[in-house]
Amino acid sequence: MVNKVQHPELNHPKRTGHPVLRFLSTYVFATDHKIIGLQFLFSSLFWFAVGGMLAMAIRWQLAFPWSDMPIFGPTLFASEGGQIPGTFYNMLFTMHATIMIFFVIIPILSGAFGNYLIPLMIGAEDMAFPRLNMFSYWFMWPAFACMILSFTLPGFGPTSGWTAYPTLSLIAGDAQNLWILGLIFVGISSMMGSINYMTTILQMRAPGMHMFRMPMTVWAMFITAILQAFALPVLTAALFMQLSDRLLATGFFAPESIVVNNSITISGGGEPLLWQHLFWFYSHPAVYIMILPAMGMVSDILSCFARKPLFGYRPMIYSLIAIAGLGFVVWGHHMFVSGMNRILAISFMVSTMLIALPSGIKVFNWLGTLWGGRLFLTTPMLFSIGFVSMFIIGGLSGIVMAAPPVDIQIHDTYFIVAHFHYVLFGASVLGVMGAIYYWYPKMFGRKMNETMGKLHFILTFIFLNGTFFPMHFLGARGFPRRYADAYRFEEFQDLLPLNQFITLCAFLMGAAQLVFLINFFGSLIWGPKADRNPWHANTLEWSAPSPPPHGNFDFQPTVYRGPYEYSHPERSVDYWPQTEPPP
Amino acid sequence: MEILRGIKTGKLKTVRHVLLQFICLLGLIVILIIMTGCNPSPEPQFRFNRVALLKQEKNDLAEGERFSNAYQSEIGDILTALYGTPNEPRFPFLLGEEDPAHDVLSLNNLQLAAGPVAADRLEKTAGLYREHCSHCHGITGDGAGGTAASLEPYPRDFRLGKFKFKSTPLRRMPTNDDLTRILKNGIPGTAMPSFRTLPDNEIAALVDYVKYLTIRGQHERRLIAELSNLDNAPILDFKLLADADEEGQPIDEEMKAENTETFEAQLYTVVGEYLAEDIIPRWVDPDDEISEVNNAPAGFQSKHPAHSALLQTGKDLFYGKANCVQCHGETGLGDGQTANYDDWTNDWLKTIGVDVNQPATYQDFMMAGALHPRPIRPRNLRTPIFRGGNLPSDVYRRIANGIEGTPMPSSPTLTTDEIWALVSYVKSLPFEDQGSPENELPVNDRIVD
Amino acid sequence: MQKSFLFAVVSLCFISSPLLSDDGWGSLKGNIVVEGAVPAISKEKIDKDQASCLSDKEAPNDDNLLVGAGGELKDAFIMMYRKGSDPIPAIHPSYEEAKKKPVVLDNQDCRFVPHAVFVQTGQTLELRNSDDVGHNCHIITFNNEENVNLAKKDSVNITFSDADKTPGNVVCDIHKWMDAIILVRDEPYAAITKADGTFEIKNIPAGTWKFQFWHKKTGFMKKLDVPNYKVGKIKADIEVTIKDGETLDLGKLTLPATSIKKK
Amino acid sequence: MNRFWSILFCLVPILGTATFVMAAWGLPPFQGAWLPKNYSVAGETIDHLFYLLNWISAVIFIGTGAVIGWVLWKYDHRRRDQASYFSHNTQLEIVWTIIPAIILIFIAFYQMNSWAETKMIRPTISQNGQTINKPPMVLVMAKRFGWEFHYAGPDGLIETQDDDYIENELVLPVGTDVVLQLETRDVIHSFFVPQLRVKQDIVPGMKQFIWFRGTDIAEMDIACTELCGWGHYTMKGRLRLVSQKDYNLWLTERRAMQTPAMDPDDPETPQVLEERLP
Repeated sequence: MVNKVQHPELNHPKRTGHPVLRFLSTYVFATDHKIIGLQFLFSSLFWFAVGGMLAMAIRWQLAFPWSDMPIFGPTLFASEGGQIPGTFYNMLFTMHATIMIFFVIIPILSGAFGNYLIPLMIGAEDMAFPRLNMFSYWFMWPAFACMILSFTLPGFGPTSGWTAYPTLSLIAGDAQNLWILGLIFVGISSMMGSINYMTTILQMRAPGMHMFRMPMTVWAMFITAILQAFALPVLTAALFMQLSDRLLATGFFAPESIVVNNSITISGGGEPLLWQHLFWFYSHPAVYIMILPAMGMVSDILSCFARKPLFGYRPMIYSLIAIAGLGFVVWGHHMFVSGMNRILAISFMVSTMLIALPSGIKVFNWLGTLWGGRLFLTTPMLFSIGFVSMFIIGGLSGIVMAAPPVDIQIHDTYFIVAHFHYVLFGASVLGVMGAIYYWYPKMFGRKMNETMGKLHFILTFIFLNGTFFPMHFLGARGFPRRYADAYRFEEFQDLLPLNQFITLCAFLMGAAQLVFLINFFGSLIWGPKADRNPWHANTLEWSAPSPPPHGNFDFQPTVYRGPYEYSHPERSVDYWPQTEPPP
Repeated sequence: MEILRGIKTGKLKTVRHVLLQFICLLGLIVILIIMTGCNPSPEPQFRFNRVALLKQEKNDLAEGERFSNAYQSEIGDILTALYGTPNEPRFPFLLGEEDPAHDVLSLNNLQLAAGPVAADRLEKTAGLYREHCSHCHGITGDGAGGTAASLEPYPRDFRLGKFKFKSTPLRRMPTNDDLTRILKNGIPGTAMPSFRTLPDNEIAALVDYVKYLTIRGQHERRLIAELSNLDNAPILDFKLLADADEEGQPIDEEMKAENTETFEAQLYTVVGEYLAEDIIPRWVDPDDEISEVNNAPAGFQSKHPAHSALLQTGKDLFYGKANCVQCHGETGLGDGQTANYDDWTNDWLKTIGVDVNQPATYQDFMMAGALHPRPIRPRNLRTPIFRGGNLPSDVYRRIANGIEGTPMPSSPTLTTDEIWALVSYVKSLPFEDQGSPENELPVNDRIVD
Repeated sequence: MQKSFLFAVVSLCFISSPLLSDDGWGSLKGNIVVEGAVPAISKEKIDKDQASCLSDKEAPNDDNLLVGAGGELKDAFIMMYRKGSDPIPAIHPSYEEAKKKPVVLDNQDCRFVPHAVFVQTGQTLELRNSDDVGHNCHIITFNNEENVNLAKKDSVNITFSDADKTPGNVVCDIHKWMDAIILVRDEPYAAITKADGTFEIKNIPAGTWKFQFWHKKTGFMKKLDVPNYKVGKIKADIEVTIKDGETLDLGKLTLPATSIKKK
Repeated sequence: MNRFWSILFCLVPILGTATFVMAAWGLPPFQGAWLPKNYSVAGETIDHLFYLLNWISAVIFIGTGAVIGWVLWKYDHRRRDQASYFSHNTQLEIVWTIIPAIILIFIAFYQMNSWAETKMIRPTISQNGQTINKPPMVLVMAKRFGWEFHYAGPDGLIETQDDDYIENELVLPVGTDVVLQLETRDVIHSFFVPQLRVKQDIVPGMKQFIWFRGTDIAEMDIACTELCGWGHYTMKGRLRLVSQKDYNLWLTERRAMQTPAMDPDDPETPQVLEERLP
């Protein structure tokens, strides 16, 4: 990367500037997609810390059951000698999952990076509907409020799991209502976001930016937006149904008047499995909502730092589309032993097996991208390779579970926990981290510290495997998830040391995030200034100033080629920005 | 966002300032968390029976008057001296090795059951009660653990010294076997689960601990009931043992002897009369009190047509002499009498001035820790499982002895054969032919579970 | 400290034995009257077995507060007040005979008759049912509990072994409005006021004793005005001296109506 | 530096496979952290499938892991001036689409039999010359928080007057097909016996049937694996697999308890007793 390209903007007409805005309209009631993106980013990082603390508390209980829990214990449960009750443990994992899924991964991928990158990468000034965009962030706040309020209700929050299966969720405490409301707000927010993304991507591309010249990130965001737009209404509807079951005694999800505690709790006439179908009809696509954007971003990062075109650009896009399409018809594999029709399990098994195919193709294509490249192992690159490596593990354990007979043994055990943490933490979070390191210079005009970044990576990578890999063994053994204390079962008593090892790794992994925290906030001030294109990348956002002003580009970008023209043999420099006119 | 503005405008000083503030704030929070979080938790304490105290106040004192707080702490001190704390239980074996209380419970068992949970150790040495029981029954055994309010029926408050399902008659304590059986079988139809999977020694320890909490609770109630006798004097006046009076003058021998006698009398009331004479003897050898279950008549529960006479007798009794229909209802659904309360509720609900229809009249009891009064429902006999056990002998005892603490009466006037006929009929009820003319089953047989 | 007093208990177990009086016997009598406007008496709500329970076609009055035209208070208890360490009074021989006779608590027209009973420990209490419907007789006091099923026209005898400090309740769980009051004592020195508000306790051993006054609607009658005596603020007790062969007439004891609880 | 990262990423498949192998062979410190000993006939097929899938996964895992390691080792930017410029290879892409597809379809078909046997084809008996589904011998009633087991009485049917009821202890004979009927009183529970490879959610309002054939005498835990409230982790039941003889003995004992003591002088008594016992 010795050679420099002449800055292309000199050849383009200047854009008329956007008006300078006051503080409130710049940072609080912002309609600028970049500020909204950063708002999402900071909120998500805050919730990431909260969710992480909850995870630490879960691990504490599993390693040292019922012992005096630090921080929570003495403060909240003084009369019990610091011992947490079973409901509190249920609250911990319910809120951990809810926060991590709905307040961290989805908002940080779609909300933060989707908002920040889509207009920049397609050469637009802003989103198609800036005000709708603003609302999509501000609708997160009622959701935040609901979640925080729910902590203050008896039981310290909702306790029926993030899956909220009736009839347990129907008889759960009042915190469940707030939980449902919170998710409905999140749903509305995502809905607004996804409409915005689809419109922006379809309507506001710069001249020359054909669909097949869009970077993988934009493609992934586009597919994700479609998934959200079509799957989320189902969840929102289901949540409203549950809410009305709870508050209006409608009875969608209870088969007969359920008698709990010897009094009629909720009227009947419904079907608990209906919820499961509706829930997983959203939540399985949600799994892809939580991974596809990361896949897109990782594709871009890999190609950039391998200095090589992305291998199989079109197959990558087709496999994204295939994953999204198949994603709608595989929800039943969460329900093999749920009591649904057992013949139906077979068709879901087949579709699940099929969805492994496009996922596999993506992995092979990433490997093909790396093959024969000229690898610069920067922090974002390491995180991206980590993403691929962890996604392979998560994907393979997915195939094991997709076989219904095997799923009998490992369903609802720690094998599942291991699987989805490999996908969601191992893959998605590593992808997010890579993206943060990669686009940080564009966002803040400064670079993050590479050494600390690498330290952050290696610690996270080692301890993440130390945490989640042994969970496979726990799961094979049948160690059930959501147990506050499985050691009262003779079967699982000898698994305590393994759990303590996992907890140790988890704590260290949590501590490793402090390195990131310091690096992130420290670099805001002390980081070296970054120029427009520090990574010598091709995509459009790198031709805008760092950080881009309101209105993004100081010229009207025109696109002449695809995004992955690295190391073109006919060029003296190893990259060829999309905006650079052909010679 | 402040930070971002700083970066954009290049005002690095402000940014650093903000960041420094941010870091200081973070540090402060961390220090606070460490200070609160790393303090070891305070040791849990037995909760004082404030409901009983309030009841005593309402019954004995003029409106608005309260017993002196000193009473509460003194009773607490006496109980702690005698019974220890949840982490370190003690028991007053007054007569040393020969004390009859040794037949009731053993200190080793108490230690196994008391203390913080030790579930992470494979060989358990403590903490059984808090691991298995205190969620519902509370650390004090007051039936007001964390989940209690959401359970129906409420978990048992041991302190009243009443047990429902036992083989002994009313006002006699349950035998070890009775308590063990409850622990092993659970109480179907309630939240009380079965602890069959625990080893026998742990169950024995829990049984002893339940007795310990019961005796402690009974003793506490006794002491509280004693309060109004005291005219503001301490329950145990240790000043009586002093060698000098308040002004430092030595007390003469005669006076001292008298003082000592008074003190011993006080002590005798507190420990001897209440505990040794009153509470403990009821617990010693309850096996001698087990009420006999007489032989069943031949043909009990047989499907042989010749024996249907027994069922018919039972049915006649049910609707006639045995009064069952009055509470359990025409169809046996338990809907005959639905507005009674059990003794644990009546204990304070019957206080003068309390009206169950006007929550304002018992608000102070709620504040003191009483659970919201809920009517006790007669059993729905249309379900095949009975709380006190499904064996014919279990049902026999329920009918013959009644159920302590509930409106279910004993039936001293029924003969053995009559009771057996009733048992037979009651056990056949859930499976009764629906075409049977007199007792058609309503569609929803789960109204009262 | 704890050890020493436990040791003391061990060493002094079971001290007191009944004291016999050589000084003769006397009586105590009086008349309790309510002063002021008595709360309105409510009708019972008869919601079960109307055929048998509403024999005179009209719901009966609540019988927990029966006050005569001149304020005479029925069913108030006058009972001896002893602390745990006070001596047990001697028992007059006439009571030995009386104790052999059972006390009857009848169920008539779904009412307990009488409304207030006093029974000694060891004495037989005959629970009788004169009605055409079944009842149960559920007795709950601080120290005693009995719950007996009574078929129609049936009767059951029970005895109590433990004395109580205060009267307890008798209820029929089947017919919620049915209630009565029961006092169980070791000594026979207690009385229940009659419809004219009078009471008399005979053959009390001569000496100084404490007596206390109780009514279901007031609890201990702390506001009771006993001429020439000071009523204890907590236990509503007066200290009287009984002299041989004499009847101590307390006269007209007045109770302000305000101290009667509404419920 | 790239070599370091290459080794780090290579460690993933190496350590991953190594720990799996150690766990499967029970080598310390991973002894016991694997599938528990199997006690059911159908469980053998499930285990076999599990191993097969693990082998297939291992091959892909090691293969892809090795490629990552190799790529990092080989294509360091310090050792290369120029990256190769290619964007696709149609033949290769077809190959790596077709081969996984074949493997996945093979897995899909291979496991169908096992699924059908464990969950779809219920054991049958012949009665009056007809083949009918074997009636359940125990009704498992899940509740918060425990297991009720209602044994069929002498009439061989559950939910009749002669049922026997026991909580948290299930005794079953080995060597015969056992059919259980699962129901719940309140919320969703899941009946899970790891050593029998049996799991079934129990949904309110539905009857579920499970069946298995025990292979050896053993004692094992029954766990609930569907969140059912605060005491989810306390739903421990105990399953004892005993020989048919011991089972009959146990059943006789339980049934004897159901019969109260009767007047020995009554001439009808022995006949009645006989009627009660199996």
